[in-house]
Amino acid sequence: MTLLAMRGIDKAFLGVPVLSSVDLTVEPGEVHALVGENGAGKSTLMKILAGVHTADAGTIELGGRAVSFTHPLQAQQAGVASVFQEFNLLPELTVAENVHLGREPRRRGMIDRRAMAERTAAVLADLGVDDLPPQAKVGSLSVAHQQITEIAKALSQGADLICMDEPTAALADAEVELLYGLIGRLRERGVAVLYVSHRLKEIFDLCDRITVLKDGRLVDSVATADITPDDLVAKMVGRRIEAQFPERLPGTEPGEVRLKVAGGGNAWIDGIDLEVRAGEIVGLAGLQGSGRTEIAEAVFGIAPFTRGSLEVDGKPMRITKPRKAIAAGIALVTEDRKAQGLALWQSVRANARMVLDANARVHSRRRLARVSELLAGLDLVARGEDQEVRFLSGGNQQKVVVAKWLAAEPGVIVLDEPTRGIDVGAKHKLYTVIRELAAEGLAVLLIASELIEVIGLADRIVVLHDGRIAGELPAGATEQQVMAYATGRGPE
Amino acid sequence: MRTTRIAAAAAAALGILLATACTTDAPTDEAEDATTEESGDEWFVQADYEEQLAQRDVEPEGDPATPWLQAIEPEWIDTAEFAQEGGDHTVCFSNASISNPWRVTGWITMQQQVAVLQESGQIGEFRHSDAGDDDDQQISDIQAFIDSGDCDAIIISPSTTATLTPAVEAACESGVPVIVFDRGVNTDCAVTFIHPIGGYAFGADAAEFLVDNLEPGSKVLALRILPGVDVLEHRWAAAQEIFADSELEILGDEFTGGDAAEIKNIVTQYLQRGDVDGIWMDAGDGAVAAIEAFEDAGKPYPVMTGEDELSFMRKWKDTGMTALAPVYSNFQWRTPVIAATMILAGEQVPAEWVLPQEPITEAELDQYLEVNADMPSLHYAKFGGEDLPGFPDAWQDR
Amino acid sequence: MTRRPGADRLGTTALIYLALAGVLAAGAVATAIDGGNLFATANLVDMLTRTSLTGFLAIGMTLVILCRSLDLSVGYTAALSSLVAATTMDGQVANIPLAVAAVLLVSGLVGAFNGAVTAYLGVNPFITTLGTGLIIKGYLDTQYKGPAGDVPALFQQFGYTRIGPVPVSALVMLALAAAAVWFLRSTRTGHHMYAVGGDVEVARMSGIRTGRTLMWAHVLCGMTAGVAGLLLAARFGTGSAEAYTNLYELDAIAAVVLGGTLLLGGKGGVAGTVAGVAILAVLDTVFNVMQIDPFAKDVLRGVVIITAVAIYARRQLDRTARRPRFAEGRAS
Amino acid sequence: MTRVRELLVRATNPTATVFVLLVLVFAGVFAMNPGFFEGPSLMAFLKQAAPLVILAAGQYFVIVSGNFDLSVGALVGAQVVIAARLIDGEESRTVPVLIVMALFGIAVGLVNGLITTALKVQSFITTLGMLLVLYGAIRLWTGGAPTGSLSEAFRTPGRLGIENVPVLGQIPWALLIMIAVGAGSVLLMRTRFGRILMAAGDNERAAALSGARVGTARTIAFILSGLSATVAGVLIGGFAGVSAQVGDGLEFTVITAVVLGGVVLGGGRGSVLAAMAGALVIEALFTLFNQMALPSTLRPAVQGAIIIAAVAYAARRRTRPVPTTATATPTPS
Repeated sequence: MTLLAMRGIDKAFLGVPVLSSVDLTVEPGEVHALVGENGAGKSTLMKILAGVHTADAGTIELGGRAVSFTHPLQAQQAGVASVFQEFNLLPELTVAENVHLGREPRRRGMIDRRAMAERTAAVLADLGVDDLPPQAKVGSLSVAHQQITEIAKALSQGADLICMDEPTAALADAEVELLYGLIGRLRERGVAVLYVSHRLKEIFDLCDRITVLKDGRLVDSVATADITPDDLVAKMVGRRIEAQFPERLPGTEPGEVRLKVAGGGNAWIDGIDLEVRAGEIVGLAGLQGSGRTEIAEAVFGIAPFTRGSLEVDGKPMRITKPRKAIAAGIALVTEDRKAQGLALWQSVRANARMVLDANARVHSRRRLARVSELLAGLDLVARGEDQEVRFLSGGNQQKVVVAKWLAAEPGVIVLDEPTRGIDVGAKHKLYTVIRELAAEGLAVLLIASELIEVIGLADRIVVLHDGRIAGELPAGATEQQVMAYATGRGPE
Repeated sequence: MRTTRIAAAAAAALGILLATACTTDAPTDEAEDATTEESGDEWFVQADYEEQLAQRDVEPEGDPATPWLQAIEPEWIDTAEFAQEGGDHTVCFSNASISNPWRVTGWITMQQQVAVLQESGQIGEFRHSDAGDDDDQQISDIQAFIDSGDCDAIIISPSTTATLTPAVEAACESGVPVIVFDRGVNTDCAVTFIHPIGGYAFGADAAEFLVDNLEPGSKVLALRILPGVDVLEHRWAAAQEIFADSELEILGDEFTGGDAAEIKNIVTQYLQRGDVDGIWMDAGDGAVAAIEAFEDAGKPYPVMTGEDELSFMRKWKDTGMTALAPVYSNFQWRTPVIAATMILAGEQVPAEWVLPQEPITEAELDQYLEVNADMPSLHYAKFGGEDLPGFPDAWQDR
Repeated sequence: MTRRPGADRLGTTALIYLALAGVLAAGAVATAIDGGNLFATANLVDMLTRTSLTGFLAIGMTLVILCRSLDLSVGYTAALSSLVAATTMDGQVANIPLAVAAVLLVSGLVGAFNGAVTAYLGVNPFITTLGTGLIIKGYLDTQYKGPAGDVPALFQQFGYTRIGPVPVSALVMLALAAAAVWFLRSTRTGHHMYAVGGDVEVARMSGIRTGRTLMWAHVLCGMTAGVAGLLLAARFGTGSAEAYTNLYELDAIAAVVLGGTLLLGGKGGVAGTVAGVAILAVLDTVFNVMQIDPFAKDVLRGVVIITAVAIYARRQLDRTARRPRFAEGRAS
Repeated sequence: MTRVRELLVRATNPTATVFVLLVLVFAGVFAMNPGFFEGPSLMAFLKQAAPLVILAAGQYFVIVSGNFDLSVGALVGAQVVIAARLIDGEESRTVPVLIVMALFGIAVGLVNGLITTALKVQSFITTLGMLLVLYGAIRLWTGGAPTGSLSEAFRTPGRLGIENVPVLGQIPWALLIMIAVGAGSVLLMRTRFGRILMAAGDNERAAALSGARVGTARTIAFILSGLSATVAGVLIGGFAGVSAQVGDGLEFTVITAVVLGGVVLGGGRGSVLAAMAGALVIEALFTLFNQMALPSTLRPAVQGAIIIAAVAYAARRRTRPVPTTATATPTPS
């Protein structure tokens, strides 16, 4: 019997339709991918299923019974659990408290903390996780462990259907393996998984069926076996992306060294020797927590180097805060655009000129005048420059962040996970932009969890392990070579 | 879903209104006992009103040169039971607050009087606590004095009449002589209760002045500080009583919080709507701002009553307007400490020590302004401390 | 890689009690130099008495602040409650249970109104409760021209009786505090307050009825303000509208924050609040014993509150730092 | 179709709400007393409203950057008392004392700002503490009641104006100062400083990573609030002279005014013009109560109800779920 049947789902926000007449069916034990560009309506559909939003029209049947959710609790009680893109955890509470949040076990009306801990331990054991104590405070955990806590939370609800929105967005490849294992186990137990992801590899590795949405409408629902990745991309974007990564632009040759770190280190990284030349794209690879982001933060002065030396364009610098980095011509596109990159309630224009406004040393009328041009050059889709950025899709928001940094005309740009959680079209645009920047003579330091990105774009790949540089690989290296260094095994 | 939420919120709001309304349907005691007039004002007690009006014409006993020792129709009581050997008595004073200039002036006077009595050895330690107008705080303050067991006499200037009653009773029960002044309490357990004639007399002095000095049909605006404070409510109740029998038209009564800017706003707005011939105030704070409102609007000065606060009296002198400064005798702050030493010496004191309370008229204006020429503008003319050794510095350098 | 369970919360609370001990010690030294004895029975009684009123208000305030809300109307609610209590009792012992019930109902409804407007109409609690306070003020000023009602002697015992040096009202306050600690730890609604204050979206996604939780916090806050009103009535022997002029709400917020509860919600607890209340009471008593000018008291209070919160904030910063992997060397 | 919807959205957005409210209240005043809109009485209204409007501008900077300033009422009171005590009736001291007051206002703002930004104390607590300190310290200094008196020159800006103007009668200096402060504030919000302040209130981290001196910007906001309290103090003191109660409770009135203007507590949203309009609404409301001869005691209740209703109305749009998708159709590529 069909587990879930959503039919004719409509949803509009402020009169703007986001979903029109969408159907979705999921069978028990099936891993079902929901794909589409950002703004296609995947997240909205999932949130309707989770009881976060209510559909304007349409029916939802679970196990053959019509349901209607106005609150996440009702969805949970009906057997639908959700793991959202943003972590839904409270850092001040323990793992056990988070796993049972909203459904605390009670004895004689009172919360039974012992049962809570025992059940959490049981769920974690079930998932094959043995290094996560239920009494640990979530705020002190690694990202991977937080993700596991999220999944344990969904599982402990005894759900028949678990929705996962970009569950691997924050995970390094090794941790993704762990997730594959978990999903396999769920499938064996007859639990269905609705899997939202932008990563085609995962979809083809994991999923039995794929439903494609585009502009709020259902495009197709097919068995994975019946479709190729290229065809799938074509269905998502409505056009075929010929090559996933654009070729290096003609005439791009490594020039002078623009960024040089020698023996750099602080509390989280050590012995960092790094050179990025004008026109060069250097990839930083490594597992989550290997020190990739920490290098970016050190170069940009957020958590500065306390050892070693740093040179920009041949001049020694002491960069102790972002202002100094910006003055030295360094830009950093941060990992988390909502928390660190954008003032969401401000207009596109206000965000795009933020770096110019904030730094007298890079501010100029000429640069201000170029902002509109930059935004247009990035193919920004917005109602206008007055539109508040919170109304934009993830990809367009990221374009605003990039524009904000390019406005300052930096010599060195550090991109930390620039394509995280954005749609294929926007991703491709960003790849092109990165190539163009290199061609213009910028030094590019690219950090990405998806190895394929680093391999596809970088001229050199520096691999980190445990806060140190484990090795360096030339362009054209294989994933296996990178992973060998990243896992600390040395060269293959 | 949205509408149900709003409805729920509205229902909650309605519930509160209903519930609060229900609980007050029963008339309170005070309302029943007190109201004898048609006015329906629960603050008006006819007997007290008549007594105070009569007391204005009674010649007080004692030397007119020391009005703080005078008493109107005193009923002397024996205090031998409280007599103590020797001097250096510890006197404790629980003050409601010094949150307005009238109380600040009085508090300086009291401290100067204490210094004299300490010099003479009658008072040793003088402890005081200030409740910052918080009734609950003052109850704690009084309890702390009782519990310490160190006080030979306790002086209390209650913050609110009704609410301090239990605490004052507790002080009486501790066996220490208790002296209450300024506002009263609803018990006569204190050895003596010191106060000027009272709020009715103040309000009536002012209202009678307006009735006498304004043509029938003139328009009067009443400016009040706060609702709910008995000494102020009595003033307004008496004024209403007198205005009711007159042919003056009362434009309105407004609460100003004693804030000059608020007073000026309100008076200005009334002047925009029409003429105002007279101003009645329940206290002098901000009186000058009211006068300025007339100046700025280009209107003739009103007939006005303020208080014996110097800024008002100086403005009155400068403008030559028709005015009266009713007085709530500030010199009463001297009396309690003197009474304490009298009681501890076993001397007789009046059970209710009613001090004289005479308004300052135009005839006396120059005399008081001259005496207080060097005093700050928020000083009170009848502070009665001219003979104390700290004069005038203590009141000038605050 | 993980810290001991609960070490955090305990640590903060322990710090507050340490601060309380420090304030007591400093106060004792200061009064001793001044020739007094802070630990004389009279002074102890005084301290304990002063804790009760702020204590009741601060317990309820802790709940709303934990939910990242605020209640600026508690002073008005307490004044209203004192009048409801005194007028309902009307001098009759038999009316006491009815009066207590009426007070809890009225104050609970005020809280429900605050909660409903804040949770369901999306009004900032600062504005909601400021507005509610104004509404109650208008009602009180219009309806009551001064103290009203009569509290029978039996009920006045609530405000005046002591067991040894400990006032009954302080005992009731401590019992209520204990109940609140239990409530926050052992009931779902209480536990969920941490979640709602920590991150309301996360709480909602986790199936917590956030609006209802916030409502409960406000209702309970209203009701503790009602209990404070009962205490006022017991101590005054009557109901007093004027009680709202004393800015009790700011005292209560200061006590909560002194007690280590984050004004942004999600962290803290009633145990700390009790210590915060005690710190304020000790200060008051010390100032009184030392005969400090009332205006200097305000200055000192302001300084103490800012200093304490600055110290907590410093600890908070240290705590959020990532654990280092490499030893720090000299700067480049 | 889209135009109509856009117009509707504009009319119901929180910033526009305050102007609608202003028109409604003025209409009410007009219905009660058509004479109100004659020159002189309108000028008198604006003169009396000017201090609150100026305070609202100052408070706006603090609120939009993500903080509160509860100390402004106490600061206004302190400034008036300082002026009276230091001038003590001497005309020649007016200008030096005005400079002292400006420095004092800056100092208070600076302390508020540094404690909030450098010591990371919540501004609610910082400024609550500052309120207590100012209240106590100023009374400690003057022994509880203000002493001294103001000079005529000091009182000029708050009390006088350009006389004998046709139709209007007098154009108060206070009105001109208010317009100047308003224009200055609007311009300031368009400068880089204003944009950074706004961004800091919206997303502190993003602003800081963009190189903004968030702490400095916020501290400057507190200083601007301190200065606005100083100007308001000069106007209030000039308007009505010294009294012990000057400034009491102004902080809550002014925060209410700013919020009525659609500025969101927490920062990053709202315009300074609307905040000042919020202050005008509050003053107009008081005038309306007066015209209606609403019993004094009932006014707080009506005021409270209107504030809650107005803010709930403005908030009702924000409580709806925020669309997470682009609302425009992609351009063909």
